[in-house]
Amino acid sequence: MFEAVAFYLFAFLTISMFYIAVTTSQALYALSALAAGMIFISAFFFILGADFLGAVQIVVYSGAVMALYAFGMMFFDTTRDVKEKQGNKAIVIGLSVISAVLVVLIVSAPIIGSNIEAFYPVTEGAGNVQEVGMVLFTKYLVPFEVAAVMLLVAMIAGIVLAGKKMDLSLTLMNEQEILEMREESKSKKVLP
Amino acid sequence: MEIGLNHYLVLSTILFAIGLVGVMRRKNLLMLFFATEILLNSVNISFAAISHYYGDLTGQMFAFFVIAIAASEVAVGLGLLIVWHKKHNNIDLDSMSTMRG
Amino acid sequence: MLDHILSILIFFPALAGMLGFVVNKDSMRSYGIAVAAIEFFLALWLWFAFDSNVSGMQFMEQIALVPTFGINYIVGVDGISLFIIILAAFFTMIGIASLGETKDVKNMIITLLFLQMTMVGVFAALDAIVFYIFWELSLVPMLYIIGAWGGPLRIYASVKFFLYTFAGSLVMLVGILFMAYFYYQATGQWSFSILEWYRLILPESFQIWLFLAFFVGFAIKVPMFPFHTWLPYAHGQAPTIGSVILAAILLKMGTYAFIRFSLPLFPDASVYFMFPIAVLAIIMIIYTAMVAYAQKDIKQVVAYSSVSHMGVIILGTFALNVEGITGSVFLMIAHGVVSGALFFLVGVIYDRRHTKLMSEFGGLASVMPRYATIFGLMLMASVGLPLTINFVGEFLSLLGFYKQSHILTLLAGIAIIVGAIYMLAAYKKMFFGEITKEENRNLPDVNRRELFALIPLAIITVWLGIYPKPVLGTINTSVEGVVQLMHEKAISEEAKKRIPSLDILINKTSAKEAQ
Amino acid sequence: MELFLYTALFSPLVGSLFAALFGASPKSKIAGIVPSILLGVSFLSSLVLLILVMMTGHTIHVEMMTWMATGDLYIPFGFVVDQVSVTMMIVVTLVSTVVHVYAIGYMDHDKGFNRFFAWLSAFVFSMMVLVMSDNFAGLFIGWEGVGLCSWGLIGFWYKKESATWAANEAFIMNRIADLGMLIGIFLIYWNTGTLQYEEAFAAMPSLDTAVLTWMGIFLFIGAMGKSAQFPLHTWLADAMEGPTPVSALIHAATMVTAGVYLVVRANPLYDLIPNVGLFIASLGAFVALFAASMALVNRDMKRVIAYSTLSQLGYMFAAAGLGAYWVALFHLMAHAFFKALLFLGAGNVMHAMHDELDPFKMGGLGKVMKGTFIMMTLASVALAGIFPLAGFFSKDLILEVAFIEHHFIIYAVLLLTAGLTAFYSFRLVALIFHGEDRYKHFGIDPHEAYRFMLVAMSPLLLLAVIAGAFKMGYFNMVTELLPATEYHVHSATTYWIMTIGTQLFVIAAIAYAYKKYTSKDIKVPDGTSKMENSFGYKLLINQYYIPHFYENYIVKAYRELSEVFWTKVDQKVVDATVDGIANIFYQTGEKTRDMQSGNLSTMLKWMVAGMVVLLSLAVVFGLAARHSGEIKTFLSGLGV
Repeated sequence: MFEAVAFYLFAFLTISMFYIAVTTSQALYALSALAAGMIFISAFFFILGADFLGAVQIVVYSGAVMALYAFGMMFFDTTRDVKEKQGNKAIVIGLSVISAVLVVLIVSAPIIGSNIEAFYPVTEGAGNVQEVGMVLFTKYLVPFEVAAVMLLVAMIAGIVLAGKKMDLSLTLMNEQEILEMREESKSKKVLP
Repeated sequence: MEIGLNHYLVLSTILFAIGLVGVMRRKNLLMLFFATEILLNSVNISFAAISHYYGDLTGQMFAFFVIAIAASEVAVGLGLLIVWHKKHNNIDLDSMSTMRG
Repeated sequence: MLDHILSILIFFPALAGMLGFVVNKDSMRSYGIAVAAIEFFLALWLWFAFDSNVSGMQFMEQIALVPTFGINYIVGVDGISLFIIILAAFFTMIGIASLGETKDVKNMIITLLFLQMTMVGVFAALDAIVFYIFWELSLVPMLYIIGAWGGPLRIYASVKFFLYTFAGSLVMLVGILFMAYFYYQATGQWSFSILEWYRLILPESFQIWLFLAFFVGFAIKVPMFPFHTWLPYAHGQAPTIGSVILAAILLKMGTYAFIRFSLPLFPDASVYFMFPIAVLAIIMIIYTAMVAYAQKDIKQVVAYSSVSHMGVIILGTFALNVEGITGSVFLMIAHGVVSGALFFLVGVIYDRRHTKLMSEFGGLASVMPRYATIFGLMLMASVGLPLTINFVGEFLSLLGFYKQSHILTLLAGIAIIVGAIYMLAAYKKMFFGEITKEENRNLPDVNRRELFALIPLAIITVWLGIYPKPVLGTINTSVEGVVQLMHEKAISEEAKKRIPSLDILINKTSAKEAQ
Repeated sequence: MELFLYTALFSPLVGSLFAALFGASPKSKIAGIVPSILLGVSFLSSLVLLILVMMTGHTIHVEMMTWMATGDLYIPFGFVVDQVSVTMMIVVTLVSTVVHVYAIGYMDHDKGFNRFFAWLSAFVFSMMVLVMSDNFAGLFIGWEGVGLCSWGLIGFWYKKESATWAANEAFIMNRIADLGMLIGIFLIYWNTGTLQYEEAFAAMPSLDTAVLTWMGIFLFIGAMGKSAQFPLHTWLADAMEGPTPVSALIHAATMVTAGVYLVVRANPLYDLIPNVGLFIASLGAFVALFAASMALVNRDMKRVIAYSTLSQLGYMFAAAGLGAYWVALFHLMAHAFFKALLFLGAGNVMHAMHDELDPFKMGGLGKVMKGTFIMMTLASVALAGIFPLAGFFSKDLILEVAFIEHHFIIYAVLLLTAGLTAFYSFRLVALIFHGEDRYKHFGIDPHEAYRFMLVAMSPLLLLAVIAGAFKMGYFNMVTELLPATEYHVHSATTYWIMTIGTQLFVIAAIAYAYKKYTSKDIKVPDGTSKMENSFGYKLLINQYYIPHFYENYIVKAYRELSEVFWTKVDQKVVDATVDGIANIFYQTGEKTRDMQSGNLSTMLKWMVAGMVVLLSLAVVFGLAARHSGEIKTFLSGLGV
């Protein structure tokens, strides 16, 4: 009973948060809604007994990713409304609904129809974190390491990409210099 | 009322659809990234659910990797976004049409 | 050297062509002639060394390319391919030698030498993949020749030529792959060797589908009605040398491939499709002959006539008996010589007047008597007069098919009537009557360079018409092998009946049943 | 003996090649003289062979070399000199020698003198191949060869539109027939396994009658073309566009008789199928009358003689069809002599009249051209079949054959034709040589031909007169090969009544012709007289409207159909389909180009759309795989 109540509650919360995230025209609202949605999702993980995953979800998403977004947004002018030209809403929603229905069909059909054997069954008497650790560092060791390298690469890439001209400090420049730089960068806009 | 796998799958699908709507509807690149996160998360839910209902940890493993990928994607993507913004002073999708065939 | 003569024949022109890039522009012409002449004499040597009493392949070479999939570089000649190879070498030689004032002679000669590689390669290849590679490669130099040296519509014509034939050969490629797959299913080994494939007996339903796949590729190349429309454009726009090689050699690839692939691999399907193809061939003969009659451009007349004659070749091939197939192989050579010569002749007048419209000529017989004489000879050969090279082939082809169907042969025989109609009408328009145009009054007769190409062709036309034995005998030996093989492989009663047994001893290989 | 055979065969070829060497150079007498001499040599060799065959009764058979050999087919260049072929050889070489010598004079002023002799000798060579070959393929070589030379010679004056047109017409008409011949040859090969005469004929009696009938019909179609039998007859009259020696040699004496020769040669075949023989005879009789009727009114001297040739060919076929092969061959021989003579005489007249052909514009030439006058008159008498000239022995014999074989309709037709023949022959003679000198109105000053031309013609004259004397010798010779049926009317009374009656009938026709056409009232017809407006006259002068019909309903139809095939079918249907298919791809590319707007948002939408498609496919195939059994039963229920 508790499970059902929790499920429906968090389902409602997640859906509404995400709905706000994709519909609002305020970037900050979207960001906040997304962050909230992420945390609500972790609730499902807890319900499902994947405690470790839930923790990671909160840490990575709400902590790291959202922080990253927040920092990123500082580069942009987030105070103004996001103006978007809207195309045909019917197509957008129609396509989404159809694909959702199809996914449900596909995903539900064979799983119910056929018997899936557990490759890495949950070990009796061990906590979730332990189990995860065991599988992750035995069977999935190589992918794990690769993922680590990937994260490293991504980090460096992010720094390199975003960090150009980091040594320039607008606060240390006077107005004149800032204007010149703007002019310069405008004239450099050579992309066709 | 018992909550079964199908409930989670349906939820995941609804979230996925919302994500898709965002992907198609949003013209702001940042918002697009948000929508992508929603897509990834919806999948994560189903992974976790399947993992739970079948007593198999593979689903959770996958969810971990998805999170890892999402994180690196955000890092690189945001970097690119900043570069773009520096150059063009906007991050509007409609302004990017160099791939016109 | 004789052990590798085929590889030398294939790759020597290409290597020489590559060297040609560093040859000085002014000496390119003599360089080209020298290379082509060496190639031609090598080809003659091949003939000399060829044992005409052996029906199988000779001068075989084998180098493994992709052993896991059974793809090997295998080449070899038999009586069927031998003469086409010689003809290819011959035409390249006289083509380069008689090359008129052309822009960019150097590139033209290099292109021709590459083309020669692909032509010899197609006729010598005994591995389906190698065959396919050469087959496709041959399109490229021709595309270049038409596209770079052609007439005003050359881009359209060359693209049409390329895409059309290419589309057909892709279907053929699918057929080749399936054939290899069936071979794998039957024997557990991959092989693309045609000779290995010969030993495979396929069920009739498989044969029919594979036959169709190969047929599309070959029929477009031939070109058979209704796939023929690329040809008039290609001929109409191509420079003289392009038309000559196209008509003389490239079209033969299709008919040759019918004999090399379709007949021995799919004897039952060949019998199954014999009558539909014969009907197509007859439509091709009569219809294109009539279209040729309606043409105003002499080159188009020759182009359509060449399609019409290809119909007879197809008919002879699908006679499925020794007389017919021998006749059709001989007619391939004959058609090569005659239509090649006719295109040369058209080129002669085009060089002088820069028009190909027949209405621009008239009364040329008195201005250019030698030209008129050679044209007349080739005209008569084209019409199929006895004692010219074409007659032997046409006679045997029709004779062969008569065994299969009387009525269809009667219809196909209309070829000799309609052929005479358009050819004589064209000749009359060009050569007879009073001279109507002032420009024609002082046209110079054929010069020495042109005679260099035309005289040998005229001699061959008459020589092989009177004494075809040296060629016919060699072809006959190999064709007997093919027919015997077909008879032994045939499954259905109908096919056994249609394909005669020759009771000759060929090295019988135990045929393996497919599942 | 082979030496003589090869000499007879190849010396015309040598002559032709010799003349061809001078082909492009200006006229030189030597290009005419050498081929003539070589033909003389050929004639002498043939004569030696004739004597040999006659004396010893042996035939000479040589095989020069293989021509085609493949599968079971074996065709050599083989030549045979037997009683039949030697007769033909004599006729061919004799007439052509005469014509060659004559042509040296006739073509004297022509620019294409050398070319003419090259063609003419080539023709003789082809004709020799035709008659000497020992197999059907060799016959076909000659058959086509004479067709080619005939094309070259009819269109000899290639600047004349009508000449080249006639040449092409002749060639194409012959080709139509050659197709029949070719099919006949195929039939023979596939049924007897050989093309050699002897073996093929030996194998024939064991074959099915239906097959034999088809063989006979197809071979005869070939013969019909070459011998210009109805309905392929129109080319012969048009072929008169060629130089007159050509008409004499090719279109009277030799080539057109090749059809008769074929039927005679294939006598073992035609003996087995009397029905086809009867058809041949009936057609021959019909053509005899049909052609003679057209000759009655024609106003072109050479055409009249051409129709007369046609008519006589009809006689020959009538005889051959009734099984009297030797009679046909004999008439062929006699006809060759007097008809060639007639043509050469006509050539003299043409020269004298500056190529004027209308006999109504001549008249009274007998005074100026005595030699020609005598020759043509005698030739006409021979043609009419008056005793004791050649025509009497050969032509009346055919009438008797028809009578004895109880084909009275054929007999009656042939008898009527005999009268018509006499009438039109002498109409011509009367118009040309008698009556008023109408040519004076046209300012022409006629003159007799060169003397050597007349001398050259004299052997023909001699033979036209005395050929009948050889009848028994000839009979004894050829019946070693041909069926030796003697044709004698059983009762002497009937015989005499018939013979004398025929003679009287013919003489009456001659007299009528003379009476009608020597009168002083003869004027050049101008289309106003009553007769000229009568239906019958119009029908005849327009050759029963057959050329008209061919031109309008076959030639034009063919041309228009060709045009339609090209502009409509080939360009609008076949090629347009191909281009259409290419265009589908092209247009698809053009249209879908908009998809690649470069707008990421749009592309994302397309991505989702593609995903939907793929997902639906996954669903469909998933369902199909699960329910494959039921689908199969459903489909088989539909009959797929």
